[in-house]
Amino acid sequence: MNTFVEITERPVSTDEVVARLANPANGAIVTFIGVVRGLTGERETRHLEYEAYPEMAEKTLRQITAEIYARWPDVRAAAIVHRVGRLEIGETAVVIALAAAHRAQTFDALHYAIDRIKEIAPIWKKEFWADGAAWRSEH
Amino acid sequence: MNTFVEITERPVSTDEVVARLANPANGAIVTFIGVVRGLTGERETRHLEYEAYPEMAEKTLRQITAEIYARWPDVRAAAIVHRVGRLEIGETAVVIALAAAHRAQTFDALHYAIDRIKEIAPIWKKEFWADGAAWRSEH
Amino acid sequence: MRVNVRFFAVSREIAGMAQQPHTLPEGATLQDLQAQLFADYPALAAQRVRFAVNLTYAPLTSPLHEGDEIACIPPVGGG
Amino acid sequence: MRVNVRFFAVSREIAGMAQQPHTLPEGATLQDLQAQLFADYPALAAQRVRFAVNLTYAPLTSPLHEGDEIACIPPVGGG
Repeated sequence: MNTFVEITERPVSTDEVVARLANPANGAIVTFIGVVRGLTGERETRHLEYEAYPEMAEKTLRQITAEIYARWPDVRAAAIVHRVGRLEIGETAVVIALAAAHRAQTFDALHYAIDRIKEIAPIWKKEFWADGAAWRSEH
Repeated sequence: MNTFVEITERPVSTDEVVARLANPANGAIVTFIGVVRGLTGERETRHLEYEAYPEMAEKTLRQITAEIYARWPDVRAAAIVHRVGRLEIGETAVVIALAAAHRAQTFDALHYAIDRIKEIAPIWKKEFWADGAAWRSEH
Repeated sequence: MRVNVRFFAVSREIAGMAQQPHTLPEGATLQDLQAQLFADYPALAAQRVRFAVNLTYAPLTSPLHEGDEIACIPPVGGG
Repeated sequence: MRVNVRFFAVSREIAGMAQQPHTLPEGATLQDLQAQLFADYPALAAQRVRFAVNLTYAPLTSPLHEGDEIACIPPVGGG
């Protein structure tokens, strides 16, 4: 199992995240890329700020990858990188990449990874609009 | 709808494919990255050669994106880039990227895209081993 | 009429070339062209080839026309 | 015993700081610390906060120990 997790203030490149999975046995890689949207409902977002509890967030992301390996044995490698700090519209907030020999199990596992991050990773998002700002959660 | 399809002899960067989808309304991007595996069953692959009927392959890929937009209206943008020529182990053969406001429909659509490419795109793969070579299809 | 036949992958290797002009009688169909190709290249008959006419998969009953581009499409394997 | 409390996101804004040492009687639980925090920062009680002890989510019945790092975790929203 090849695992890489990171909370970073730098821009996130999907190519660099995928490179963490490199292994000649992995033929299928699926990724989820979360990008800052300019519109949420009817409100125009100006920018976002992400904040994390970095030590616990990385531990949590590592735990999520362990859950995935246990549940989807075909998944052989996982990399999750989440950016924090101020992000502009169109910038990448998170990249999740999973690799397997074949793609069969990767989709369910990827779906699971996103759900679990939103559920348990200590990462917060504050939206800034023209007329205010608020912390946002999915719950 | 923002569509980009390409058959290329150059190395494929997921970041560059994803950049083709850029739109502030697209918050969720999923990608499938097909990578050359070093092992298929028990046999060690030395390298691969991909060949395409480029004009028809690009037309076919464009058709597949149209099918996806019709079937999954939330999918707003699609980019498919397939490499041809000689590829070494670990190199990227294909990147499929789909974007939507939210991720709900993107997974099914991505799955569909891969299936359809394997089914109808005029693209062929020849595997080279230590002791021979053969054209491979999924069927 | 004259049409252009393009070969790919295993069909290209069997034909020994990437393309070849063919002359067919007026009213000929894809089936007629297939018969001619299988006669010229018997190994091609063992492949499960499909045909495309002008970039679209076409049934064997399709009539052909002057200048058509016919592609000989062995089982595909992209992705 | 002394523990360190870390605040994040809306809890950091309510507390007006990112971390704060707290002194608690021996045998205190997370529930005792929560009561102290809610008394100090009433606005915190309106948030659905969870707590983590030493990087792991912990129930309010958890006993605390000298040197523990307690995090005040408002509803998360990563991804």
